[in-house]
Amino acid sequence: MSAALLVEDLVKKFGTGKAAVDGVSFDVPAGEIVVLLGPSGCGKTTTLRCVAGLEHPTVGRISIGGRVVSEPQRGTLVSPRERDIGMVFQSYAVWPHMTVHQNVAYPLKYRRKNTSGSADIDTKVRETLELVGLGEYAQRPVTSLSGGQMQRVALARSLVYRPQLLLLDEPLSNLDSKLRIRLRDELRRILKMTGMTGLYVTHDQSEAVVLGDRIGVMKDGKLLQMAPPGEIYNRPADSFVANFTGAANVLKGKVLERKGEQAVIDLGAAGRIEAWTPQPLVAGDNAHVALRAENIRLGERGPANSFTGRVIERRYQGMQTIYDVEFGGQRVEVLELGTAARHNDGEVALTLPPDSCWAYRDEGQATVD
Amino acid sequence: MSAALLVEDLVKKFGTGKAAVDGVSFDVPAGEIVVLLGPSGCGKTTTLRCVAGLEHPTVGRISIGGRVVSEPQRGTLVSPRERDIGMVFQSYAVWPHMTVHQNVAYPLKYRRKNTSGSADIDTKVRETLELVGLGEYAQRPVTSLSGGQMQRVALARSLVYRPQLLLLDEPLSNLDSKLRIRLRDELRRILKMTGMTGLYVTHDQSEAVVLGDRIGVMKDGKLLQMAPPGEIYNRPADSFVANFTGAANVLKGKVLERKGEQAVIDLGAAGRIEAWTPQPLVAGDNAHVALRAENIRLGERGPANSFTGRVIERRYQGMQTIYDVEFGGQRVEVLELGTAARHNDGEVALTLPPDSCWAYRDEGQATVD
Amino acid sequence: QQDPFGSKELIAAAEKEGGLTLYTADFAETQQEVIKEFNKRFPKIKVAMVRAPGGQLITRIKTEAAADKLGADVVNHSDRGLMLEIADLFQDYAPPNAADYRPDALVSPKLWPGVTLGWAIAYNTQLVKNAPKTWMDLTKPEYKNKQIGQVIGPSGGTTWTRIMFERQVLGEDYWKKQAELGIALYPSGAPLSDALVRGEVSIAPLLYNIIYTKIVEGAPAEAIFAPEGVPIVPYADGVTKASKNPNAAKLFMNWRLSKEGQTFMINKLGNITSLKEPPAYPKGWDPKTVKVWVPKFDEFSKLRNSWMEEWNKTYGYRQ
Amino acid sequence: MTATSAAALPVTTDAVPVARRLAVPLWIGALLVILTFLVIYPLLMLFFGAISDSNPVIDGFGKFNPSLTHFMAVLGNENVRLAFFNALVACGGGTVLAVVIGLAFSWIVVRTNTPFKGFIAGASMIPLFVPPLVAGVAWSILGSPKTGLLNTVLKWIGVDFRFDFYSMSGLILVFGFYYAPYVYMFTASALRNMDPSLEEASEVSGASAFTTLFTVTFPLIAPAILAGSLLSFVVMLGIYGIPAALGAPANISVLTTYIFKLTAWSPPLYNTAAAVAILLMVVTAIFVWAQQRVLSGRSFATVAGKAFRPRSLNLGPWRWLTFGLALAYLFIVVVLPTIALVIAAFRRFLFFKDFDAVFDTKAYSWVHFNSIFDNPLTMISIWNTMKVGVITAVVGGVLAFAIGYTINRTQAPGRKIIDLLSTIPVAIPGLVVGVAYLWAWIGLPGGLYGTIWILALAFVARFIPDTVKALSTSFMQIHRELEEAAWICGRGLLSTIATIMVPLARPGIVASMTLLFVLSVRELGSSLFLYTSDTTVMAVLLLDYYEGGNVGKTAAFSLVQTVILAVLLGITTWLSRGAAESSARAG
Ligand SMILES: Nc1ncnc2c1ncn2[C@@H]1O[C@H](COP(=O)(O)OP(=O)(O)OP(=O)(O)O)[C@@H](O)[C@H]1O
Ligand SMILES: Nc1ncnc2c1ncn2[C@@H]1O[C@H](COP(=O)(O)OP(=O)(O)OP(=O)(O)O)[C@@H](O)[C@H]1O
Ligand SMILES: [Mg+2]
Ligand SMILES: [Mg+2]
Repeated sequence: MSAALLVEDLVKKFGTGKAAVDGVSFDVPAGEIVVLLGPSGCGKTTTLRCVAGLEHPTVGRISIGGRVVSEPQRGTLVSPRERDIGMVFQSYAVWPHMTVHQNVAYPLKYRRKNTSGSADIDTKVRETLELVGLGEYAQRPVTSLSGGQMQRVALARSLVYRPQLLLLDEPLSNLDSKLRIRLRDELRRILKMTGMTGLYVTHDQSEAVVLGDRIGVMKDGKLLQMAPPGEIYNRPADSFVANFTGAANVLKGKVLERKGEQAVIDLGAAGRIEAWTPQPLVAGDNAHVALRAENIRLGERGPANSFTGRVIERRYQGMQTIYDVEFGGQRVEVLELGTAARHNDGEVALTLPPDSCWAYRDEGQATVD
Repeated sequence: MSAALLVEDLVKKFGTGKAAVDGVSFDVPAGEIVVLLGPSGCGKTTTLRCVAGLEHPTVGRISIGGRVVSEPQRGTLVSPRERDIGMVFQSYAVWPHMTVHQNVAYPLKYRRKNTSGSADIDTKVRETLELVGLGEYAQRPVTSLSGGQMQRVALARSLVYRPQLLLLDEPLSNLDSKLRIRLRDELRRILKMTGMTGLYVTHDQSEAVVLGDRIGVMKDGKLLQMAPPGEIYNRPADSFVANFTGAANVLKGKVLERKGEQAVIDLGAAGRIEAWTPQPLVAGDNAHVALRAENIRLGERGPANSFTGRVIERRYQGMQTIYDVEFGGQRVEVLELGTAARHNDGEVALTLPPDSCWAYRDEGQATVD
Repeated sequence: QQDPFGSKELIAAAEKEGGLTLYTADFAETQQEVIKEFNKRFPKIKVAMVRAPGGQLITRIKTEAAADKLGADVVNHSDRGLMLEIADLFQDYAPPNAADYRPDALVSPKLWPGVTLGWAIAYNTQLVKNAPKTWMDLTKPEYKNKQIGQVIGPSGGTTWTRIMFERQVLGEDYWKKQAELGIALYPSGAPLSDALVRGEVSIAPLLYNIIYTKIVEGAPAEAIFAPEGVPIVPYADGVTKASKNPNAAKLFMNWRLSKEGQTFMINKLGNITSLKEPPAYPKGWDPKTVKVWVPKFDEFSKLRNSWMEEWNKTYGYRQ
Repeated sequence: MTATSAAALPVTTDAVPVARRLAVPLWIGALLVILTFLVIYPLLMLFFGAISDSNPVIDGFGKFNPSLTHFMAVLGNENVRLAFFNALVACGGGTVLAVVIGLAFSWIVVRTNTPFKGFIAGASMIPLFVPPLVAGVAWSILGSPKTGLLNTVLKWIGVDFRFDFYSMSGLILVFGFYYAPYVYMFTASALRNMDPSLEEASEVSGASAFTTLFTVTFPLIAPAILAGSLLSFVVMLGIYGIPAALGAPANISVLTTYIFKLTAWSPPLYNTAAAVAILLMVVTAIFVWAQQRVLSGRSFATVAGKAFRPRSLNLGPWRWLTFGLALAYLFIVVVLPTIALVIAAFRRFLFFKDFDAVFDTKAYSWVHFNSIFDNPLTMISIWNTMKVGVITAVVGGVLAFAIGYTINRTQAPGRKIIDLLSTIPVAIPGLVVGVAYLWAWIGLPGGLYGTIWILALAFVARFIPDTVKALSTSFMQIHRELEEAAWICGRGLLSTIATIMVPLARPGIVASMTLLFVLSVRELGSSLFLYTSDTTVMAVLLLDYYEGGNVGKTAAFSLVQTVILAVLLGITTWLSRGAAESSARAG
């Protein structure tokens, strides 16, 4: 029922410009969910649409369940309706002139393979609507539903015929944050329950982390890193990935020495810091150290990377507080949970655990828009 | 330069239906930023548009800087252009047929009071564009800008003539999360720098908390509570506010006794819990206790409200981990910060600090969509 | 001796007025020719023209007159019945050669036959091998299947004159015999003449002036005057009371009704004339054999409705 | 200005200036007065005419004695019923064909990668500019069963089949061909505004392109299809030229030709014609009402909140087929009739013994053109037509802008009535409008009657529905907040319109003014009663040539008219290109 997806060296050029997708390769084993994450315009949607067959790749091979569905070099191109995929569009694309039931029954009626009777169709539609929690809404016109309910109709419509592969293009980006959080959890539950293979596109890292078994980070049409969420967060392959996944603090310095994947970096007035590095740095290189605001321990003095700083500003953010802390001319943001602030302005101890500090060669592109 | 806003008993009915805004009163002292927060369709935009004069209120009085601009009972209605306000629209509403400079210069050219020369206009426009970081883009057609840049043009346009009052209608809702966070911080900085009075509408609580000096939570056209963010979070006036601002955990029980604002509630098998209550509960009432996932201390045994539970599920979310914990038949979500999980499945101690537990009368409307 | 077109004073006054407006139901182009010829003699008098189909022209005149805004100095209209109804709008007028005109061509002393048309039988020379020679030939079976085209009866006074002639002169059953052949019906003479030239129909009774100009230009058509008689249609033209240029209007009428004017129309436009002694004859008109037929005016009005209904029925024309 | 606590401040109340409070009622009042003058008053005249025996101008209202005889006569007359039935069949069939062609075109242009789409889109609007009488004449030259050029060709190549456009099917074909652009206008913009992912969702669900078209695309743009087909149906109902040229030879009369007959017979039966016209209006009203019933309660708003990318279907080699189809259509509606007109205009006589005669060069000459330009009225009429066209375009454009803005952009009370009043004239056939205006305006003091202005005003009234509808669509594309932003910036309504709305709506404004100009150049029916010797227009002269039985001159004059229109259209397209480019940036 679920099938593996294999994408090899995918390239898609529109007109004569830069390639929108530029040599992307990855695979999604059957039953796994892979999330493509990246800033606006990086080619996520284009990749997904190539997999769906809605866009024709320029170069590269796409196979679903072992069958090559697209290989322009050989002229192979299977049309979307023969790829046996489901797709949930960013705009939902539920048909406003039909009821919920009609929307969900549509694929069953018009698919060639399922020549099931109408009683059978009814049963399947009912089951699927129950699955997404819309059992009672079958006869409603879709236009009378809320955004979240429409999203579930779109999901039901793509699930009802049990496609091999489900593609989702930022299905939650139009919703408010509460609804978004609820639906994202539900989505993973349903996907895992039906055991479907999923490819999910988003630019929201919290969504990616919750939904994906693996996350692929894209930039400018290239896939930078694809790994399980923990690895993406704890061992980002380069500074873009680190920064895009939320390592907001950057400390500039010079490499002093390097042992294995461990490097010691001189931060000037602040002293030395130990950091992990995925790149072959050598002593004397300019480097910057990225680290996440929530990994800094305030008021703690650990065995390594321990400093004394000053709280410059406190920003209260409801369920968390952000401190701007200065130490030795470096300035970092620190995030602490809870609805009441625990540290006052003034001197404070802080520890930057070496495991969560990552050093990269300074290429002058530390920030992401 | 900045003026206080006073809204008294504002009612706005469209056609014959339910009132979209239903008796809202609040004030915004000069220089303060007030955020209206609430779910979709609760009347935020309508309130804002009444203040701007784009919608004519049915009943109520609105004064800006002490001058009544709208009082339908007396037939007073000052047109938008004479209210001396600035407004940033959800859709930006920058004029596509003009350049950045022309967009920003527009209000200066046609305002009656500023009959300044064109050199003066140029200076002002340049200053304002610098302020929003678009100094180099002055001669570009606005249509060639990115979404975030357009938003800043819209902001510059409403700032350039230093209006008494700035109105902002979900100006960030179309942006991706990284850009949104950056612009929201910048917005507050600019507002505070120029010392303007601001009224900001959103349905995103994190935006509300960061931007607002005070937050007003709306529901169904009514203003439920207006208070500084800390108070909204720590002392929500009712269960809707608690829930909407993120108190995801609800424990059902019965009131045993009440002393002052403190109540003791029987949670059945789990035992008793102490909670703060803003409502006059009496012993025997059905109550539910709302509390935020991030306020529960896992692995700690505090002086009060201390329980022993079992971790049922762990969900890793990048910079935080969510635990589903069960104790005495009740199930709560607990949020813990950091990129690595600290507790394993199995027995665990947990403390629910009485200060962060709020008890409300059970009216059967615990969840919000 | 008096000028054939009017006294010196009249001409001087007319030239001082310098222009007039003609309302006509005739073809615009034909009247343009007349005006051009008139201007050869009186170049200082500009003639403006408003042309509309007969019924619409009458409505316009009536409405304009009621609103006191009648713009016409001279009206030129083919339907004597309709013109008689509004004779009040016209001033007393008679041309210098009034006595030369047939009295039966006048319905009112104010209205004069400035134009007189006659019915001929036209045929396409490329399509008709055996050309018709008489009105009765138009009932011959060899012309069946819509080879013959006709203008519908209710189209106006001119056609009514023809079908009245057909019934009174050619026999009570003439219509029936002809209708049985299968006739192509046309709303008015002009499209019918065009259809004849294009070959849509081969034979058609047509006002001679419609087909005459085409024949002159070389169209594959010919027209004959039948020996049983030529129904003629005298127009009813008059000078309006509201005329702002009464002298120019009278001079224009005088010239049209003069021998010179009538001769021009006969020779160049294919008209007939209502003068007792025609100054000229159209081509193919043998004054010895061809008889002019003028309807009796009282019958013209009285019989019209009932006969028309019968005609409609006979020819299957749905009104 | 700085305030410490708002609540503590003393309250100062400004009174709103009286002038401003009265502005809205005054504005609405002014529009209502204009529309009453342009629409209601002439219609009342018509209505009085229909229910009485008197001409309201000649007899005055004093003699007005109401009687339903005309209505009874009309309703009881089986010929009226036949004409009515014919009209329904011809216009119904024509509408169906127009919908098929219009839909196909909008699909080809909006959704496929057919080559030269821009050219196809532009060229397919040409039929809109062809006067119906010219179309009718051209098709009678082409498709007459006996002498039609098409049939001559068929005979020459030895095919037995003969076209017969003098028939109901001929009428339907020509109607369908010439009014497809109306459907196209509506459906193309609806398609463009539809989120293509709705279609993609269907394809991913496994439906074929064909199924998708019929289960998703067309149902979704149903309101546009309905609106377009209704408009084309109503317009066809009011067309005289085509049924006059093609229906009359086959003795097929429709309501308009019937009305024309009533007014052309002697004596003319205007009161009966008015009654038939009212009948026509009732029919139209019923259709409009039915359309609104069908659409009410159904929401077709496509759900998308974000902007979407246009999608164009890659047809592969099939795109040459769609291109071929488009060319075939253009050949049929543009090239063939033009050939027919050119041949007719340059040939002395339109008689062809056989196909070879077509190439007999001796038969060709400039005589028709010479005699046209010999006629002093020709230049006068061209000049007058240009004047009337410009006045109509400007006055009508401004009025339509005012009405469209009021209807679409304000909450002013009375805007519903204005909407209704500005829609009514669509249902009145031109011939009847002419009489109504003659009756209504001739009695007015002042020198209106007999000037160019009365023609222009009649055209403005007659075409206000088309223009308002065309402008409304471009208003709807401009986001409300763009305007509100300008108000907030301190500008009044009028200057906001001048600096924001007009620049942004410029392509739409230019297009509707062009439309007005073209429509007024080709308008015949209402001119016939209102022109005077000094104010002859081209359409009247064209009818003179046609009624004079001179196909050659008619064709020659049509060509002259077409060339003038083409040149002017070229200029406006060139002018509006800049506008289109700036609006493309706006998109
Ligand atoms: N149909 C098209 N024609 C031309 N360029 C295109 C087209 N579709 C996408 N592009 C370009 O390809 C690049 C990648 O676009 P894509 O839609 O895949 O981005 P994305 O990662 O989905 O971004 P977002 O998060 O904004 O949706 C962009 O630069 C875009 O402008
Ligand atoms: N012009 C209008 N006519 C009729 N009803 C309206 C109009 N504008 C708003 N409403 C109704 O008033 C209510 C409040 O609308 P409003 O736009 O103020 O909500 P909101 O809080 O801004 O919601 P959102 O977060 O979705 O923008 C809604 O139920 C809406 O349907
Ligand atoms: Mg995308
Ligand atoms: Mg809103």
